[in-house]
Amino acid sequence: MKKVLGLVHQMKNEGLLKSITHHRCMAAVPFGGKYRLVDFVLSNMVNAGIDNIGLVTPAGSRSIMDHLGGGRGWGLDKKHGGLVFLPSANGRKTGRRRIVDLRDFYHNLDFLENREEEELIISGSNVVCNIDYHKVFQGHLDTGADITVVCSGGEKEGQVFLDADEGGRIHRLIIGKNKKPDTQPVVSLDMYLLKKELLVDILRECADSNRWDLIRDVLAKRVEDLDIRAFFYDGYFAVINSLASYYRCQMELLSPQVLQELFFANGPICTKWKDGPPSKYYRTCRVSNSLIANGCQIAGVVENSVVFRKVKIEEGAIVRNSIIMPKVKVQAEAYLDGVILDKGVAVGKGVHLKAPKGQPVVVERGATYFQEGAFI
Amino acid sequence: MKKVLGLVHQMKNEGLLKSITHHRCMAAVPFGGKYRLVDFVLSNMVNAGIDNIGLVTPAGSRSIMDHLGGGRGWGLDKKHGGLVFLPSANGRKTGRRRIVDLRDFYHNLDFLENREEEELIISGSNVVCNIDYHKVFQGHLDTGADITVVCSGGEKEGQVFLDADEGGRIHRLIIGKNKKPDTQPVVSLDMYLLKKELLVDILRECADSNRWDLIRDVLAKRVEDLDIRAFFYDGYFAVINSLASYYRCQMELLSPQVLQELFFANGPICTKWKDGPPSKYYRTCRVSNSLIANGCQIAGVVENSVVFRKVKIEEGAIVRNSIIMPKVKVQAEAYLDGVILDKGVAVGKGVHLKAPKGQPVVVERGATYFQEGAFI
Amino acid sequence: MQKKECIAMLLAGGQGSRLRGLTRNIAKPAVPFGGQYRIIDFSLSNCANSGIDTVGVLTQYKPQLLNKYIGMGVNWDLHGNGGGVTILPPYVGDRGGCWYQGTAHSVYQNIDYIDSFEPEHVLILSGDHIYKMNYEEMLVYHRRKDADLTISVIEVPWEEAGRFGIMNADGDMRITEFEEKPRKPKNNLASMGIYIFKTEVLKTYLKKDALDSTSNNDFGKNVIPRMLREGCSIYAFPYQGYWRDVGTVESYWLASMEILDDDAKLKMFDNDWCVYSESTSFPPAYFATGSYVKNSMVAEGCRISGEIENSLLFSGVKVEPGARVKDSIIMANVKISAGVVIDKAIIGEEVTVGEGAVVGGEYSKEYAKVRGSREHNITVIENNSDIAPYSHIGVLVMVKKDEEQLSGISGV
Amino acid sequence: MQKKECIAMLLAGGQGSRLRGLTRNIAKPAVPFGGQYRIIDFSLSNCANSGIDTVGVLTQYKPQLLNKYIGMGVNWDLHGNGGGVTILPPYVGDRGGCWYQGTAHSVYQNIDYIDSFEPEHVLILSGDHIYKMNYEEMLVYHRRKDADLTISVIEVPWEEAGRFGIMNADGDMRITEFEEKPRKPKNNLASMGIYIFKTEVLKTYLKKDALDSTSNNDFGKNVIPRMLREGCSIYAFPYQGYWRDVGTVESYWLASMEILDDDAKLKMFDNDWCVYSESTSFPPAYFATGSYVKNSMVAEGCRISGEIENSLLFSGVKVEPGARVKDSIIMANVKISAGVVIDKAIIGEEVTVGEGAVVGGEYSKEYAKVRGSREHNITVIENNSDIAPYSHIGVLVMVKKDEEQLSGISGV
Repeated sequence: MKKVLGLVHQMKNEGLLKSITHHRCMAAVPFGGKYRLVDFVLSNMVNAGIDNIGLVTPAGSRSIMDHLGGGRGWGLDKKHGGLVFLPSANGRKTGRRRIVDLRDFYHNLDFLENREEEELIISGSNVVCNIDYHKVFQGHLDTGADITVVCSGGEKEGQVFLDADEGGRIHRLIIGKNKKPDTQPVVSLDMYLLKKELLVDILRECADSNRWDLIRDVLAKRVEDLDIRAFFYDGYFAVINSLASYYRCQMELLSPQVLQELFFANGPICTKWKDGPPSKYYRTCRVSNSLIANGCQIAGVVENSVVFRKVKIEEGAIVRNSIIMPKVKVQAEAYLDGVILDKGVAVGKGVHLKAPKGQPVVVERGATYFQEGAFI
Repeated sequence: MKKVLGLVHQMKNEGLLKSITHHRCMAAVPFGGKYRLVDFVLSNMVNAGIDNIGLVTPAGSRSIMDHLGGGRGWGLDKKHGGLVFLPSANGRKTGRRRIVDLRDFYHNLDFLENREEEELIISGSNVVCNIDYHKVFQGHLDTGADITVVCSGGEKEGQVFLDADEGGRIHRLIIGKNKKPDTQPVVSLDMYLLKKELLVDILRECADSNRWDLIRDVLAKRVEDLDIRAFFYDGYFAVINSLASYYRCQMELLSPQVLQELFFANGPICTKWKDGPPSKYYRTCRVSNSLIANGCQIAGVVENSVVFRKVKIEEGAIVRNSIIMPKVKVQAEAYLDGVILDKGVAVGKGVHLKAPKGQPVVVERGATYFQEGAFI
Repeated sequence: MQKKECIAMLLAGGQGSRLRGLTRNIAKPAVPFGGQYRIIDFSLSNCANSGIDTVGVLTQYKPQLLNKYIGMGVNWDLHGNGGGVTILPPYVGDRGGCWYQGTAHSVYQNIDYIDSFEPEHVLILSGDHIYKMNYEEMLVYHRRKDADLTISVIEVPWEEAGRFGIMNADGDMRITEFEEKPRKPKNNLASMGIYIFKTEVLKTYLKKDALDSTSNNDFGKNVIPRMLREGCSIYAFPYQGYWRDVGTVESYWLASMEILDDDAKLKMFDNDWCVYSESTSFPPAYFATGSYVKNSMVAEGCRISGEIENSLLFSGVKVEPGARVKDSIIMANVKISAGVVIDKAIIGEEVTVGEGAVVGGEYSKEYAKVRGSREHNITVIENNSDIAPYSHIGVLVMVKKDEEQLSGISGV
Repeated sequence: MQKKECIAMLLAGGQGSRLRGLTRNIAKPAVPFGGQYRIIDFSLSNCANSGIDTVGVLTQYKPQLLNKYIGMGVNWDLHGNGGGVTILPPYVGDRGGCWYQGTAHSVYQNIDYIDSFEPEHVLILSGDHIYKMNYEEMLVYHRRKDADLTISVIEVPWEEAGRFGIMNADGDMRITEFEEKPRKPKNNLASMGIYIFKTEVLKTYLKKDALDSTSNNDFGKNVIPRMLREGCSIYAFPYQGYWRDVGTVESYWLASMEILDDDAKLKMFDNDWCVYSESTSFPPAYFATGSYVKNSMVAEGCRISGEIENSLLFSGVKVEPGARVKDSIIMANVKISAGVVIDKAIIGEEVTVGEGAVVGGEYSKEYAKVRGSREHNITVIENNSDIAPYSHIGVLVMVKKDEEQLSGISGV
């Protein structure tokens, strides 16, 4: 796998996850108690021996560069290769959001051309899974396809669905909702394998036609002319493209089976290391069906929740069905249910925050609630 | 010096150095055979023990991030602190170019507020010198000034000139050419020391007034109200703000005294390490008054020139008064005089490139010249 | 090399045999502590936080893990341009190999290393104490006193003073007498084994000591008494904070349990003085429905379905349903199967405890009251052991790696 | 630890006493070579470029510089998640300390390290050869042959074959006989000291060897002959490229001079197989007006005002006006004062040569013709020496660091 270059693209996504993505790109969205979304794709690549990775980086996103730094957490702090930030093209926005915006790659054409790798894996930065790219790549080579699209047959939410024949050849790409409710939907995991040469050709054609979406403008139109094949992945995955999927997928992590499959079965999911002690559980705490990162001080009740680093939950406070990001403080007698608290939120004594079931409410970074009584 | 935060600002500068800055920000401009301009300010800071540095990074500049990576070359690859890329504010450009654009700092106000350091050194990224910030900082503390501006009394080109009294108190800032030809000009080195608190206050005022230039809108107007003092630096320096100063300053490096002062007297000037052998000098070479980096193969004549890494100069070729950036190939019998060849330029056999004296000509990145005969 | 004002020499060669099975395959400074750390993390983090960026680590006993762990000091931000951490093992020179004979001898063998930085002062540290200390304050004190040697001291209970090196000092804190483990201590100011020497003085006395064939080449026993006899100016630097020597299983267990106190003196959640450690790649800790956790610290990667009380769990520990862990220290990647009972035990890394096994016992609720006593009856299970289902491992029985399966052994 | 297919054990403990003053303070693998590198850079870069990311480096003789230099392997990109470079010095275990007795013994002492990665194969390397080799190709060959052991071999001139371990192989390259330094070699295929073992076979024979009290615990003398006797399948892997053992001053000097040949076989400017080295922070080399340089390699940080011919200059060397350097190797940070003549000499790091001094002599234009002979008359000046102005240092006189100033010594 030494000769494969990894490329990570990013959706233009302001507001897709409400205030969570107001000041972060999708790749930098906190996830699963200690990760950011991009950790999954980077770890999958590194675990397969891909140690040259270009990551499309939107302008003005300090959070992603802070997180990735020199790539040390992933063993990508190399003298040669390693992690390269590819500035995204800052052209005019067109009406329709591109699914895979090829302008960003075209903007970095010199980088692509200078790399010696001949094969590419392109992946989105918002897919949560632990996939063995060795296998995927082998499958790609075995079929001899021009382009392999990783997909899954699950009942999952997604953005692009595929019609593939028995040999795996894809004949149609459907964007948006799956339109054939009678058949089992096949959803794209937004991962593509192809030769660098082919991508460069495609980019040049896009530049001529000024149409830049890999899905709409290239794959969907060239299903006959190119040999595009599906690789079926049968492990756990989630594509995070809405607040609902963001919340639901983190609740899914609370299943021991999902936890096992995502973190303990294949290679490790790496992230930026932050020093700090293990979490302290006080005599007054009660913890159930929850994930809790290091550095927390838990004296209250935590149920069905994901708790990030350095969170403090005081005695008598109750946290249920919630996602609590780093450095949140929850004072005594507070009651939280179904909320997503962004980094550094402070919840005062006795404050109640309860969201309607199935409709998580986001509290934006640094907000403070100190008046007692119910909210929402 | 542990409690000083370094901030590096950047001019909006497209085209200031002609094609050299078309695809690079000023900080990433190659300089002195193996450096980029930003290496000087970063090394000066690191040599003074400042290991938390925020660097304003214009959108879309891959070269500066490639160069700096995780900061390893400067020992800035720290778990805590180290080098942080601050995205520049991408607002509307106003008519007049700001000298120190405070909008970029305001855009990163949360970063400033979260850092624990109380003191700041702000520096431009285009000043070439080897200054002992320990001394400057001590001077700043001794005078008790609100703001200290580093300056020099030399006959140098510059952008901002100062009127200071005998005590060093600055009473006037003059922008553009020095307007009192009868007096010795005092030129600003674009380095400022002040308390973080004061900068934050200034930023908030700027936000109110929507005037964002530290020099024009703040220092020049508040010389009476703030105690602004000059710190006189008497070593070698150059401010690179035009093609002329870019060329001239590199020719100045060919003076053994300047070389000694800049690279061997105070702390080291660090840069990104690139592996490669020492340069090979063939039997047919002749080298005189030149700086030559590692990895070159020199078989021709090199005089009064600065030669970057991995340059190949064939037998019979003559290079004079030129700046040759990395990976340039100069074939046999070629003749170069007074030119600046950007990265990867190829000069064919027998090609002549000669610029009028004092008016260096830039050949842009990757260009190739293969027709024989004179040029320019 | 750039000149440094002060560099540190960290003595990390000790075998720590009183830690029993805990040091079977690793040096004492590499023993895990506090749910996340190794003992040496505390000294190295102190260096980093005190601005001392050049540390020579003297290793000798089973250094493999330590060598790998310390690397270039990246974990503690002790790298960068110049300085950093350098491992200094015994070596073969022109006249053959020479093992380190004593603390002073190990430093003597590495005078070249010290000279390469031309420091004015040298800080000598042990790698086996748990504390947070700003060495810079001690250095300022040392310079102000213009001392040849400054020794950091701490008040210990009078009844324990006989176990330490005890200082007698005048009103200015100048040391007039140094007694190593005195029978009748005149004082309760004990040496913490932290010294700052003027480099020239250190070199002079290391050379004198090396020439003295009757010497044990030990700082406390030989070098410091000689310096006192010959009139060097030696000052005591009184230290007030938390400091523990975790040299025995009992003191190791007690210091671990102290961390769990609500008013613990070792501030683990102190952001200003971070203790650095090696990164791991585990997900957050998972607590299943029906799990139970009280007064414990649990690191990332743990998956808890059973009950945890008054215990420290390192990363990656799995506790299956119905298992109970009390007053214990469980090191990384231990698997505790269903129905197991663990009571007052220290379980080494990678141990598997089979279903229904019972390890330890004799739980004393009031451990604080018997502090200092040697009667703690703590069961130690060595790294990588495999405890058979339904076996009973009692106190003071160590399970060794070689005996692959043990069963039915009751407490001794 | 993650499981690895193949890890490397790099033997870097050699004293290299035939390199005279060059190894006075450092192990042989740490000796500078090629204007920019240390000898060990070649083996470590080969590992990195061959995709072998886990390397244990066995040190013993004067390892301080090596320990510092290797660190975590960052210089060679040999770090990252899992694996990396680990220094493995001799150590003290439960039964006291044990120095490495021979090449095989040093690996035997570190079987635990090997086991921790569960590799299928172990690559054994020396740290003191100059070559570029893709170990992956050798591993593929080893696997295809399903060999217990594969030995990399190179053709040497018949007249030199008696200095090497010589292989006699059948048509399939299976080795039938191994003779260590035979008087009458039947063959000119010499062992390069590069072995790939199946891990289980290696462990079996290391244990047998350790139990044999008559053994010197050496791979070439003991382990491999025993394996042959007992019928193991051992194959020769023929290597065609450039390979030099730089074990003597003469071979070191010759290999250095070979780099300067216009058609040098060691491709220094090969971008695909980079030899990595430690970073320095020097500006580019500066050549003053009036300087002269011919057929030489000059590293960054040099400031040349004099004349340089057929020489290798490491970084930071200063050559003042009127000085002449010919057929010599000048290591880092040497200062050559005005009017000095240096001829066929190796000048150690940080040496200062005073004004007008003459070092070396007896220049033979046709060095290539006398290759292999021991009559090269190369003058070696040890690191950190100080050569007095106007002194004459002749061939084979070594200047030692302790004798601070020498003057007026004429050639011997």
